[in-house]
Amino acid sequence: MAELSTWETLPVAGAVRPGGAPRTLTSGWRTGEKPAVDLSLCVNCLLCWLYCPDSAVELSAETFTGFDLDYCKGCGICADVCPVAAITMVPE
Amino acid sequence: MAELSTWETLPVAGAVRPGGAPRTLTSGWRTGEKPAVDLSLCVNCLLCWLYCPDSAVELSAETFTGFDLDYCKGCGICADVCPVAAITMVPE
Amino acid sequence: MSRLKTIVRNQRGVQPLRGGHSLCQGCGIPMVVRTVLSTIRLPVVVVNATGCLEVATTRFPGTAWNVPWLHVAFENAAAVASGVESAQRALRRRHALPAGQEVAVVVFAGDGGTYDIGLQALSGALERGHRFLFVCYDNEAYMNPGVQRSGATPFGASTTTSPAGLESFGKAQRRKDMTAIAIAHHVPYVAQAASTHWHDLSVKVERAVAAHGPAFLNVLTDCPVGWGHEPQLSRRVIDAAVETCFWPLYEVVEGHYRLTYEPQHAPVDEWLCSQQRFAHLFRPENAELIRRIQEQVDSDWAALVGRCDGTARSTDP
Amino acid sequence: MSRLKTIVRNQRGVQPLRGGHSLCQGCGIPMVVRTVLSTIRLPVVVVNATGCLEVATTRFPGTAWNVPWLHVAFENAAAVASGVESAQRALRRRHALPAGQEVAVVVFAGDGGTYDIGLQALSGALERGHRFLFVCYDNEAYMNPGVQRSGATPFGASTTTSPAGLESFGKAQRRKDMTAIAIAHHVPYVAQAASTHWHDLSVKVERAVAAHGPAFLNVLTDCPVGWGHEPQLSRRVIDAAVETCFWPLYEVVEGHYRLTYEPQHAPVDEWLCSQQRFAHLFRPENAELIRRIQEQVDSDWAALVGRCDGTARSTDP
Amino acid sequence: MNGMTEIRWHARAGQGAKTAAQILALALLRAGRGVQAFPEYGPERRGAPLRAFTRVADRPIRRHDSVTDPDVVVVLEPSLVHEAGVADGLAPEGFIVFNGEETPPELAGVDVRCIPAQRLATTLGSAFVNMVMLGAVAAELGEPPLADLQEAAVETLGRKVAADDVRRALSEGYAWLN
Amino acid sequence: MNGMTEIRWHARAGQGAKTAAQILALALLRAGRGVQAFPEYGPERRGAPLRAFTRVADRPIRRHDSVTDPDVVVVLEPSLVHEAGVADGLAPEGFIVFNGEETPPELAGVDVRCIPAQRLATTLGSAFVNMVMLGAVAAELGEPPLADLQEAAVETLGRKVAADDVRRALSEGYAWLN
Amino acid sequence: MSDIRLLTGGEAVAHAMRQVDPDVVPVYPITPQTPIIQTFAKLVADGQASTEIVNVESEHSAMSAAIGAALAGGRTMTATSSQGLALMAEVVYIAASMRAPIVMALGNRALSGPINIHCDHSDSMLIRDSGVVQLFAENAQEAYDLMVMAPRIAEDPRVLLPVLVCLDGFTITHSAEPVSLLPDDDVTRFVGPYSVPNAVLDTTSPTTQGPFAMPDYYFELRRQQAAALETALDVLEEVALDFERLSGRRNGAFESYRLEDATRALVALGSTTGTIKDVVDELRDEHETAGLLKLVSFRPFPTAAVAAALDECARVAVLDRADSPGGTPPLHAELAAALYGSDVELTGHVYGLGGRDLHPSDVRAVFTGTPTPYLGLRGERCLA
Amino acid sequence: MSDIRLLTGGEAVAHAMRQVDPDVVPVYPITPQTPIIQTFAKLVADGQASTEIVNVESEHSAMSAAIGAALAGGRTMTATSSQGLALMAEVVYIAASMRAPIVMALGNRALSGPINIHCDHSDSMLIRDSGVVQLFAENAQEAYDLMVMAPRIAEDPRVLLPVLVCLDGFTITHSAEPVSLLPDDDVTRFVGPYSVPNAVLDTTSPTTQGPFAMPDYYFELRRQQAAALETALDVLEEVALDFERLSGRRNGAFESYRLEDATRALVALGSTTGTIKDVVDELRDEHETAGLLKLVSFRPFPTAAVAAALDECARVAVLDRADSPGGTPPLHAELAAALYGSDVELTGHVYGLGGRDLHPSDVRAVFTGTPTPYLGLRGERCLA
Ligand SMILES: Cc1ncc(C[n+]2csc(CCOP(=O)(O)OP(=O)(O)O)c2C)c(N)n1
Ligand SMILES: Cc1ncc(C[n+]2csc(CCOP(=O)(O)OP(=O)(O)O)c2C)c(N)n1
Ligand code: SF4
Ligand code: SF4
Ligand code: SF4
Ligand code: SF4
Ligand code: SF4
Ligand code: SF4
Ligand SMILES: [Mg+2]
Ligand SMILES: [Mg+2]
Repeated sequence: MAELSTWETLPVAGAVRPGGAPRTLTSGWRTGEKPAVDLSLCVNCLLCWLYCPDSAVELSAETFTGFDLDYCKGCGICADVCPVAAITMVPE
Repeated sequence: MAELSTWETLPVAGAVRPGGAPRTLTSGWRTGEKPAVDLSLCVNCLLCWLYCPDSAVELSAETFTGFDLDYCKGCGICADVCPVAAITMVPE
Repeated sequence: MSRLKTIVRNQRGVQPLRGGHSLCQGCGIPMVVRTVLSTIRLPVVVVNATGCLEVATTRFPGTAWNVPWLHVAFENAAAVASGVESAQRALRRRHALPAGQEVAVVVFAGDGGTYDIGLQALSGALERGHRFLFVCYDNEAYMNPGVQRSGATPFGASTTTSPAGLESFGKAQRRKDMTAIAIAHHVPYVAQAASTHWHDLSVKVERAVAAHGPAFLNVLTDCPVGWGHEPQLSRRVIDAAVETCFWPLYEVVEGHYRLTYEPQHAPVDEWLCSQQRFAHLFRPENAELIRRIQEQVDSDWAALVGRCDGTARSTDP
Repeated sequence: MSRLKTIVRNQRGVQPLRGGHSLCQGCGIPMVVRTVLSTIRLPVVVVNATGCLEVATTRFPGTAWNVPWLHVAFENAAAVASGVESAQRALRRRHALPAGQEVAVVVFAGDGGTYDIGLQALSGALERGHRFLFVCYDNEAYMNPGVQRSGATPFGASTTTSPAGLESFGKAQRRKDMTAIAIAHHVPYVAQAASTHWHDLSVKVERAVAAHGPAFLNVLTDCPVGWGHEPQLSRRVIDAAVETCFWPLYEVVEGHYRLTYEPQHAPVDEWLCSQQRFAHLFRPENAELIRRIQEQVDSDWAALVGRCDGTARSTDP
Repeated sequence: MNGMTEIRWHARAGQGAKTAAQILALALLRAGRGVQAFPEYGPERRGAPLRAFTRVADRPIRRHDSVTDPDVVVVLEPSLVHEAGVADGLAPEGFIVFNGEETPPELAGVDVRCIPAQRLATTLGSAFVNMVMLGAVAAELGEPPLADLQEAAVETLGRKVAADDVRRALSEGYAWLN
Repeated sequence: MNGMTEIRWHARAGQGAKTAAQILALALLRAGRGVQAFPEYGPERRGAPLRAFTRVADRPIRRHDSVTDPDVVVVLEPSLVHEAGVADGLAPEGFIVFNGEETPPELAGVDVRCIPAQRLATTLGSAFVNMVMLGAVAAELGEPPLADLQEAAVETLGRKVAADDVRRALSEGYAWLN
Repeated sequence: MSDIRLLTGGEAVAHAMRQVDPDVVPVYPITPQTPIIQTFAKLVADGQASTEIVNVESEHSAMSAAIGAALAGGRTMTATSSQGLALMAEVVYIAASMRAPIVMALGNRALSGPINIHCDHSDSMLIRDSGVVQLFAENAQEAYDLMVMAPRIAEDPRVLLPVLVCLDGFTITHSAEPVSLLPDDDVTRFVGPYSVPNAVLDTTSPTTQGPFAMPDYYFELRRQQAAALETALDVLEEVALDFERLSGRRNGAFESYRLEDATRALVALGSTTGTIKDVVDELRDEHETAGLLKLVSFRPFPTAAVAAALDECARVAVLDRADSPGGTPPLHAELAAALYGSDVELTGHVYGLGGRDLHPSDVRAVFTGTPTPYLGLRGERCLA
Repeated sequence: MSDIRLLTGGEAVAHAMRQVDPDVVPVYPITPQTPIIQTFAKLVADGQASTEIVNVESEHSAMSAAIGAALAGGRTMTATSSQGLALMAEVVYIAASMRAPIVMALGNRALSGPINIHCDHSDSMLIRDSGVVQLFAENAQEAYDLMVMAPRIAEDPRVLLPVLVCLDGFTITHSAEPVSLLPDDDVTRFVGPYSVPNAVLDTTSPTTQGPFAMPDYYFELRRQQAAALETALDVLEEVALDFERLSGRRNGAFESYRLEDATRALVALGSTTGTIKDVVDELRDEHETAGLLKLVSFRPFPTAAVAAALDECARVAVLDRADSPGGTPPLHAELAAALYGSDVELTGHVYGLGGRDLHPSDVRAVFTGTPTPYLGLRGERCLA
């Protein structure tokens, strides 16, 4: 564990500031499939964004733009809730 | 505390059997007055018995007979609840 | 035969709780204990939460109890009873108990041991459906350690931790509605009773013990010391709580509400003025508070009546 | 502007709970967290009880939280929130806080941390009247330690501590009615909601935060792992709970009941058959159990409707 | 222990023995003595026998053990002679200040100073039996001066009671045994 | 340590690495070896990377520390080569049994024995990728005999699964690397 | 005809429970105790045991219900870990003082905070003054053995105290190891029928249990309880002897591993002692006179015997898997008291908090080097 | 111009609280802590302090709310006793690990069972591994002084830990003694403003507090916490010095009473040390070289300084007001570790459980006779 820090250098009580905190990629959790969108169909209802358990639906301002596949775990919920079937789960 | 028993002789876990257990007299708690009954008035409703906080109303079978002044604390409840005012609080 | 005679007969010459204890002169608790235990025909095991009743009746090496009595701590009476009841079920199933011998498991706990620190253990036991009777003797404060505020303490009452003072009018919150909380557990029997309405209480105990599952009784019980009234006035003070609708007497059987006594709807002052803990409310500047209390009582009563089937069928003689 | 757009706007480009956490694929909790926190316009402080949400989002030295977040233990979230809220009140009174700065204190706890081990702290906080929002994400079992039975687990469900087996059909007791228990505390706002009925949930959050006192939200939230369903089916499973009347959506504002959604009264099988934990109920010998479940749902629904003013005014779009 | 006087008060919970013990200590503290006052606690309730203690010394008091052989015993409640063993451990030179007309048989052979505090209070139309007794105790001890005692008492009992009644009760007791 | 073989399994929670590690241990126990099998636990959930371990020795195993330099590493989930550092601490003579057609670039220079377990399982119409891998591992270790392994597997997996599928998956893997 | 299986420590404990088949098991789930209660719940659901499982709403209630059941007259077992033990601590003391012979398995786990699910002994140490018996297992086999022995110790009329069987979280609870199970009948016969002196359900001879004790009696009642715990040491050895007759395995208050002529010895509890044994053997092969005192019974602490076993050693190092910040760690403190006045050079070392690993190399360094007060702490290497 | 009053220890503590005027006081009543909170509640009700009192529903919630309030950014105090401390034990550990600078008064009372309301130190000792600072008062004056000093120690950026001020139940909480109060302004200035490094209510810089720590970090976080407690020893002395400047009274980690040339010394905590001082003086008058080490800071334990102060003594007797059945009583164990390897003859004695009295004669016997392990136990007289 040599790369991890020693006790003198840890924040008091282990209080973590989100800014500097490490984030683990969870793309590897996907079990073979990932979401893909056909933007031409998307009506920007944002339901996929609301339901995504991994905050992996990306917006610019209030517009759906796609998926952050670094964190998407491939659950398929977005595809299931999309009212216009703009999202499909496709093999990796 | 010489008269009290030593640890070797105490019941396991201090479990007490009512039979042998000491009972403290509480007559001294009375503050000047004690209950007195006029049995000629008593209709044996047994309310005094039911309400007495110190189980100091004596019955024989189901008939009121009087007070156990060893434990009566002189609260006056029996006198208050007696429907026929057969009980009065009198000076000691 | 009159119910009271039956009660006397039930206890076969042995008072479950005998004299010689150190509860205060005129304490309201023993009459509840007597009415409850002597109504029950089965042999009983009593589980007692820490509080006045427990502390004042069992100073080692003495005891005032003639029935099996168990005290573990303040907050866990319902859990202890769950254990006793489960052991009984297991032993019966394994025929390790004298055939047919049924024992009624009865818990006595104060409002502190029921509304506050004992609520979770009680709620869990109700959810699991143990067959036992939980009796809360509700004297509306932590009396044993010196009259501190509890969840049961009424709005405006002065206690040692919610004292009336230059900048305080006593407890600022309304009392927790423990009976309603028990009802929300959908157990077979829940009732609200009062210590001096002994007949009503006794009938409720009978129904509670007959219930197939947990039963909860919330019994308003006076504390002359903590409430500030003369010891002999127990009955009048408790009656005032009932007649003013501050403390309605009702029961809920398998979800059906029923008033068991139709009160006189006396103004709430009659209840408040009977006790020192409310004395400060009668200062002119606090008139508003009494009005608020009356309003609360009225709306609570209306809500309760709204849930009741039909009108009160009194269980008082 | 659509409520969902408002929600997006509220969070000002920062997800309160970001990706990179280790909640399971398809976990139902995050959508509840997002809907609740992004509906609230005020800055928030989150108090989290031990459970899946807490454990899986804050492995040191990482964190998935972009808002102030506090975890102390499993059973005391409401007590911790009481402390935060009281400090806020004290500091404001002493002008030690930036004028006008209001912070919304929001608790997230699972059913275990709400119905069972967390009930007492919650009840006490409700009685004291702290101004905070307690959100129970109710996934009907202790999921984090491995799907054990909780007070919220429905009758007949198989869990690792109430397993279906040769001599067991799963949990033998009906679920604790936590929403009813909260209502019995007579707090300003109590509501029952469901994770995927986001609009209804969001409206309720708004009302809860506006309430002058404690607010409680009981949100049915699926757990694909513990319930045994495919992760992408969250919405269909939760919808089944709602449409079968197993989980009515309603609110109680200052004592007034209101249905917020009129379900289709689908047969309860539709809810049961969607999850592995109920699979054993569909064995022929267990048909009777399903009938009992249907009966319970019907009578609970009738009782609830009986308390509601008027009919459902849907808060769904 | 070096010029220490130990006083034990016998009464029933509610009769004001604890207060009396404290008032005495306060007055003596003001007079520059080392003092300590404490009651003995049990589960007992209003009406139960209770004991309180006052320690006085010519320097600060450090010991924190209970009082076992008092120099003075004060009996506020006469009926306690039947139950409480009021003379237990009384020091050789010690004496008892007793609320009553004359020495009860139980205390025969003990140095008892009687004062009919109940009667005196009643005639004063006052409830402060404990103050009458306190006055008497001060007189017996030879300290503190009545005035100091009255000041300490009024201060301790606070606004809720009529200061004059308190003063009168104290001086009545003080006078009786002076 | 005296004839001890340490095996580390890499997979995702839910892929059956823990079970495979245990079945191997059980079969070897039956063959009279000292064994130990344990997973590594975190807050991670279904889909997260997970490691499990099997220890085998010629006498009872007493040590309870973690496995740091395995003699054999088994990679059930190919995608883990990107994240999990599957070759970390691999013993000098050690090798990796890898679920895949050929050695991934990340493992260049390491002794990797590839087996297309996924494909084999699919062609078998079986879900038991972990059993195919387990068979291969046994073949590589030279113990336990296939039959013992099959018995242990069927016993461990219990009634809920089709015994024959299990047996076939194991022998498929066993055959592949024999 | 002993039946050897590959079981995790948790499963092994659950099978001991199945064989004892207690009347009541009130329990609340917590990692890493869960494998115990889940396995047991499944066994009961399938009719292999007929226990009343009471799924309580908190650990405080688990121990409270256990007291009620045990004193009512039913044999009672339970299990917990870490925060669970901390939450029930108040009632654990009371269980001991009410002399309730409850058997509890403890899957040792570090106390919060920070919250952590892995092993150390801080939970056990929290209740070391409570008056309960605490036995530590080295592996799954010992966990099973001690669970079978526990009711005999707990229920002995000379003892009547709760007995905790402590097994390291994950390292034992979740590790599969070979475990030899006794035949069911042997266990039934070994534990025998259950009885307590004043069964509450026996309403014909009522007792008041859990009374209020003032200064005139409290001290004596506590002394009585302490005496019972001291006696438990003898009872433990008696039961260990009986158990050895049955199983061929001896589990006494402690195990002297190659201590006879040892000049350097380690003292430790739990699963780490297995690792230490391997290192001792290595050192012995290198002609180092190393030894281990594996403590099984932390409460009652076999002070005299431990002192006797160690006082020939030149150097003794105590390994504590729990810290006492600002004070002396628990095991170290006991050894200091036990060896006080001897010539033994004593050092104390805290290791393995929150599941931190202790490798043979670390252990070796303690024997041969100058170990730091905290072993395996990042940045603080043992100077070998 | 100091203001000398006759106050019970409980009242004295309440006045310290009034003068500190904390933001939040979450509290639950229990004898003998009640005089503290009742007096304080009355002071607040009359507007003499402006604290938010939170009348919680249990002690577990009292400490939990205290953590929430203290980390939110409000100065927080509370008080409890006995079962209350036992019930909140789980959260006391967490308060320390979250570095919440909470000040708590503890009216020491024996733990159940049997239930008892009088003094011993079993409650304090239950949490001796929790990482909190524990200071013991000899009398009402010290209870007041320590309560005024406590916030400074707790809130010091080098410490940030809960501080418990322990006062013997009844003996101090309910005994009226002369107490000199500081002027209100002096106290206000002495304690200064409150601050914590990461106030939760500061929503502009969010932090995650109370995270989940696996074996890779837990040990280091615990070590950090232990280091803070060690530092508290220096901070205590600094604050004691400041406080002495203000009050003329010095309350350090321990007091050496006539120890210089002592050949026989006692070590004890709390109100009994007053009684012992009287006996020491008597013995000195009789030319016996007796002395007392009065320990104020049990956690952090001033090991080195205590060893230095005692190592000239021929005989040291430790008086524990708490037992550890089946093991070594807490204070005795600390002394054994501190004096290990010295030539001091050390004996340990348990006394005063559940309010049992310790009279000067008993103390004298410990100095001059052959004392038994349990002092003042009926039937076990000290052989003088
Ligand atoms: C855990 C715990 N906290 C606090 C106490 C102190 N205590 C004993 S009884 C009691 C209050 C009891 O109140 P209630 O239940 O209403 O019974 P009552 O005294 O009114 O009869 C308290 C706070 C305790 N014994 N245990
Ligand atoms: C006092 C205590 N007991 C038990 C545990 C173990 N534990 C952690 S989370 C949890 C259950 C959480 O269930 P729930 O509140 O429903 O949240 P979920 O896991 O479902 O998200 C349990 C039992 C604990 N942390 N603390
Ligand atoms: S598949 Fe699941 S995780 Fe991925 S984006 Fe869609 S909802 Fe989010
Ligand atoms: S759910 Fe479908 S339509 Fe709605 S925003 Fe997502 S992709 Fe577009
Ligand atoms: S209450 Fe009156 S009438 Fe009734 S029994 Fe008593 S004395 Fe007789
Ligand atoms: S006066 Fe009170 S105690 Fe005495 S008999 Fe009447 S009711 Fe009972
Ligand atoms: S304080 Fe009140 S409840 Fe307690 S014994 Fe006295 S009268 Fe009864
Ligand atoms: S176990 Fe269930 S609740 Fe927990 S993270 Fe996984 S899906 Fe979510
Ligand atoms: Mg009460
Ligand atoms: Mg849950």
